[in-house]
Amino acid sequence: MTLDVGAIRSDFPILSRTVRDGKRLVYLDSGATSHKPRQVLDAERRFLETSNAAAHRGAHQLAEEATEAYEQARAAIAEFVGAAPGEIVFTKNATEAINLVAYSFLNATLKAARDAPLPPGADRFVLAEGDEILITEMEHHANLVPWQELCAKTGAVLKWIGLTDDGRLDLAALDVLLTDRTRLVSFVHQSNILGTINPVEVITQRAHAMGALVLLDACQSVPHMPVDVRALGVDFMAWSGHKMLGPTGIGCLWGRADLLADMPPFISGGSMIETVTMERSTFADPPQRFEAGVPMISQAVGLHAAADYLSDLGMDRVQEHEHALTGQALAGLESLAGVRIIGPRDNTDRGGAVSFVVDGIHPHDLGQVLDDDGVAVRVGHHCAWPTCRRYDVPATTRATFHVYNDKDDVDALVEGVLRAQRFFGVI
Amino acid sequence: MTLDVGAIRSDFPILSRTVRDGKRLVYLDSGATSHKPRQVLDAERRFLETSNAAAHRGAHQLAEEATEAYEQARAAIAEFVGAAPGEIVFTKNATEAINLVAYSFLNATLKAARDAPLPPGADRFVLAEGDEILITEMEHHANLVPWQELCAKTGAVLKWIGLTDDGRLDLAALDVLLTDRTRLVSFVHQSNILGTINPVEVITQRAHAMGALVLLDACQSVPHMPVDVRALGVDFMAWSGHKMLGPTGIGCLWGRADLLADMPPFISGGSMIETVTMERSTFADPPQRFEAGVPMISQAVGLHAAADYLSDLGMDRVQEHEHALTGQALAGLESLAGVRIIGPRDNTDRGGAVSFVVDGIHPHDLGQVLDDDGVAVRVGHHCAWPTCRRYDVPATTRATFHVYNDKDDVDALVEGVLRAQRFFGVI
Amino acid sequence: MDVESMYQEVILDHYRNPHGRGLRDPFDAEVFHVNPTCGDEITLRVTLGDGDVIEDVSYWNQGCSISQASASVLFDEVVGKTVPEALATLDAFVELMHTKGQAEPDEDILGDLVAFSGVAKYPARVKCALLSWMAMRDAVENAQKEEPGHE
Amino acid sequence: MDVESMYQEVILDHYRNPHGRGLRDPFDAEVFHVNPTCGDEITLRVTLGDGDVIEDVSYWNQGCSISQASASVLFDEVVGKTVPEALATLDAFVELMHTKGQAEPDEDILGDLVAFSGVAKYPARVKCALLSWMAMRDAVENAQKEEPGHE
Ligand SMILES: Cc1ncc(COP(=O)(O)O)c(C=O)c1O
Ligand SMILES: Cc1ncc(COP(=O)(O)O)c(C=O)c1O
Repeated sequence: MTLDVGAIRSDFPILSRTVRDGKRLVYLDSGATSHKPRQVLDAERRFLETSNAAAHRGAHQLAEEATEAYEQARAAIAEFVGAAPGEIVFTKNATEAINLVAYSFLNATLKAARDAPLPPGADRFVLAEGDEILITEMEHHANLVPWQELCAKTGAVLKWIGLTDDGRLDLAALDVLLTDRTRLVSFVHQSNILGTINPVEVITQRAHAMGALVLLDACQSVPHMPVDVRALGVDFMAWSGHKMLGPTGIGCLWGRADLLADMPPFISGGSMIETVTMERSTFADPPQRFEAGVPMISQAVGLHAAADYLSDLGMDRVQEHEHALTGQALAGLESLAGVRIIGPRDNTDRGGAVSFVVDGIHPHDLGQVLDDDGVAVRVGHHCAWPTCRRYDVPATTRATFHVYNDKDDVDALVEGVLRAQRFFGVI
Repeated sequence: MTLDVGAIRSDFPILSRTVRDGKRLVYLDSGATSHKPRQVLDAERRFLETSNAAAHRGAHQLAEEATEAYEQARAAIAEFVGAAPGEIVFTKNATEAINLVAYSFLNATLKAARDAPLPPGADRFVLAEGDEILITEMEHHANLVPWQELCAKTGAVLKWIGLTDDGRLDLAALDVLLTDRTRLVSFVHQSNILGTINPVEVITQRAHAMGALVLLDACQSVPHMPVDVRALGVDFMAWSGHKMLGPTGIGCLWGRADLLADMPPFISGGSMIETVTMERSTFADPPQRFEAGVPMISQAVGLHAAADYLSDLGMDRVQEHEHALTGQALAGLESLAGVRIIGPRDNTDRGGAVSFVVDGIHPHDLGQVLDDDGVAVRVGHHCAWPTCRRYDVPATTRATFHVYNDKDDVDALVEGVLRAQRFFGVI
Repeated sequence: MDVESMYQEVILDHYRNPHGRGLRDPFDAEVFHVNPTCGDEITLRVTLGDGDVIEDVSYWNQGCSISQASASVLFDEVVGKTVPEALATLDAFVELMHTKGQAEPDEDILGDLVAFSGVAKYPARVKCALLSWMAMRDAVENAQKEEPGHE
Repeated sequence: MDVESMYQEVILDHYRNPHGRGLRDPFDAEVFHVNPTCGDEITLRVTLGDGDVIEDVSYWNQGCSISQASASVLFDEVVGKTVPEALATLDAFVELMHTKGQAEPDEDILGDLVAFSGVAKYPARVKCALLSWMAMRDAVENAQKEEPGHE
């Protein structure tokens, strides 16, 4: 059974608008952010028009309803990735989720040094000078800069797994890179620039064998394929709502319950406390401990609807659909002279982020001509600048897909590239 | 000219629902979160149905439109508080905004200790053991716990201004409390529990005279009265969108441009960088430096509409309106036997947060009976637990107002309290 | 009105005249529990006797009528019972609280706790009703840990 | 199509055959500027002569046709001018870029820069066009600071 893209498209009001003087919108930038179906917009609006109130902060009927809607959203998101509700922390985006883990290490380290109160098992997060964090050369800045910052503040050392010429992790080096000083291995599930899907289980097993924790950046996997945290075996997972047909302003951190329990707070304030005096405070259990302040309530409701929408389609069918589009895009682009794929050319263990460069045309100029055709792609370094450097390109042009894309969209991309080549006189 | 509350109420769809078996909804919990007018819901939806894309991340038409909408929102919010657009940082809520400043101190301190790169003037944020942070005893946990945490990690010392019996800051002690070790004075503009409006200019001048920076928690002032950051003279100001008729999931930090420029990053990741290599990164100028990851785009658009809505009403008229309701509530409640106001009884330099206790009825029980009448108030410590302790009450019942409240709402409150007194047999 | 079905006379009686209130010595374990959203708090002590019998529960608490009354009923229901019996009552009470007022409460197990079935309709108040019971469970666990003979 | 009005022949010519490209010695100040969203970058040097005349601008850059062409035009437009004249051209260019293609550009001041008026319609590209110009301003300021004689 394949997706009924026509029916799906009619759920997305924005797809019926035109761009650049009446051109059909060919949106191939879902890797940056996805569009939201009517079902998500309606759920959020319905909530705001009937049950809006501050969740976890009142005893009146609206507050009860808001709290219930918020917690039902948490339960639905948990189920979507095979987790328990109490293991899901809502953040503003995936970036905050990754920073939350990085700051848990920082705060545990600083508090331990001053004998400040910490949860019983917080030593798992206490870093010593020379401890190591291992990432990869295909990380989004969101899974690179927070670790650079952590290292700059603690004396920990950042290491990374390099890449092969065909866009895969160079796992041959893993034995050397993973040491008994490695405290955390953090890596991307599906690269947002190369499209590579990394072998999570293999890396996780080896990391665990060395006593390291594992954080998975699932920004580009959760929206596009079935993901089950227990099956993957990782310790933490971060992703965003806005790439999975949900609202902006909400992201998720999943963490194993015992680990979350051992982490000191990150952002502190209201509703993450247990008791407060002017002299000192104690903290609530997870997930509340990590959700200071009035949370993203209506956004959680919207995200719940997005998860339902995707579940109704079936994540395996979503994956199949995007796999087919990816194959079509790879073949179509490679059929053009002067076009080079950056990332795996082979449509196995890869998802639908198709990056490429065209001889003689800078990605910005290519993107401009495509945009003129109504084809919206992303150009630049895609927040993975070191990955561009690794492949010796200043930037790439990237097409990404979602459930509302169809064959015509891919055809429009390939034709647009050809037109740009003619326009700039490079063929 | 007074507000046309009837017309205003028709803009808020939720107000026409009923609660608890058909009771008219009397929503007196805007201090926790406000409702959102149709104009806000429509603006956000219109954006999502026409221009949704990742702001600051693309060159195609939707990305251009999204970026423009997002930056127009920033400009509108800046204008709403008399600031320059580049001085407004969007956060997920006020709590994050305050934490951002606290973590600037922490990160500057840690980086300075390790000679890591910092902006030129970052020493303004470097703390030494024994440096002092001064707050007050009427702070919301959001403006208390982050400073406790900062002190626990740096060896700085937290001090606070006490309260007088009538719910005001005890400024007599200020001369002793402000020392040449005071690095920051952080206090609330209008207390969310007492209603007190603090003398910002007085405290700020004295703080500045001692070389301390000033952060104002404006969560309960920006939504309810005209606020101009230049006139107030403070250095930072934090507030939330969801209390000013805007969406949840968005808050604001205003900071003086020169200060923001000197602050190291807090949350790090994409789109807050200048250059990134695996070895090290440099950072963008403010406000981008503090907005890592895909931001709260549609929420910013909604907040823009909320600011416009309030501006159209006129913030001085909003203040006048709420002042009148506050007077009515104070008089009505005090006319009942056994009711005691916690906070200023006098309707000057106070806003519309009216907290009270009723002899013989625990606030929870009172709230329950009020809720049964359709009157939604907040009960508990209102995230200002030390303030409750100061007044020797375990909790209070609190009514708060907004533009959609009218005299009937206040009458319903007073009648509800009377009914509760009868129900529990305390009068 | 609905609120009347919540504030049963039994509850108000226990609230006005709580049973067993006050902290007593000696005790095997003491715990402090708090409801962070509203500030209700309880300090609770248990004394275990032979055969895992709960000899005494003493407590000092502060809070609304529901949390106060529930502690008073707790005293009546668990003192003299064995730990497993007390925990069975707790389980039944937790279940009652999570049915949103739909279930038919079993008076044999619940005793005066059946009066709390109206509370189940108000999720925000469920924590008030359970506060002392969670404290009791915690205290009993601690007491058993500290005295290996009881395990 | 609209994009054709953006990619004027003048721009494509400068792009294909950039004027003055390459880093030359000696120089008074060197700066490195980057467009963080796309990675376009430029290293730019200025040499000032007597009377605040810009004697040379040399540069090495990487980026799209717009940023490359604009650097080439910069070389043509500012070398030989005084600093105030160059900055006046910069101001006029910035203004042109912020009119979203509505304004009537002044060819006397702008020279080949008029060809960029189509770029103003695309806000995301404006930074590309201005990259080298902002670098030039920065470099000139540094050069003047370092050589007090020029102030
Ligand atoms: C005075 C005050 N400060 C801070 C906050 C925290 O705001 P938020 O929960 O939106 O972060 C609130 C509201 O909850 C408040 O009333
Ligand atoms: C792989 C990856 N990691 C992290 C992020 C950051 O997500 P967000 O910007 O929503 O925080 C993204 C998307 O931008 C991504 O694609």
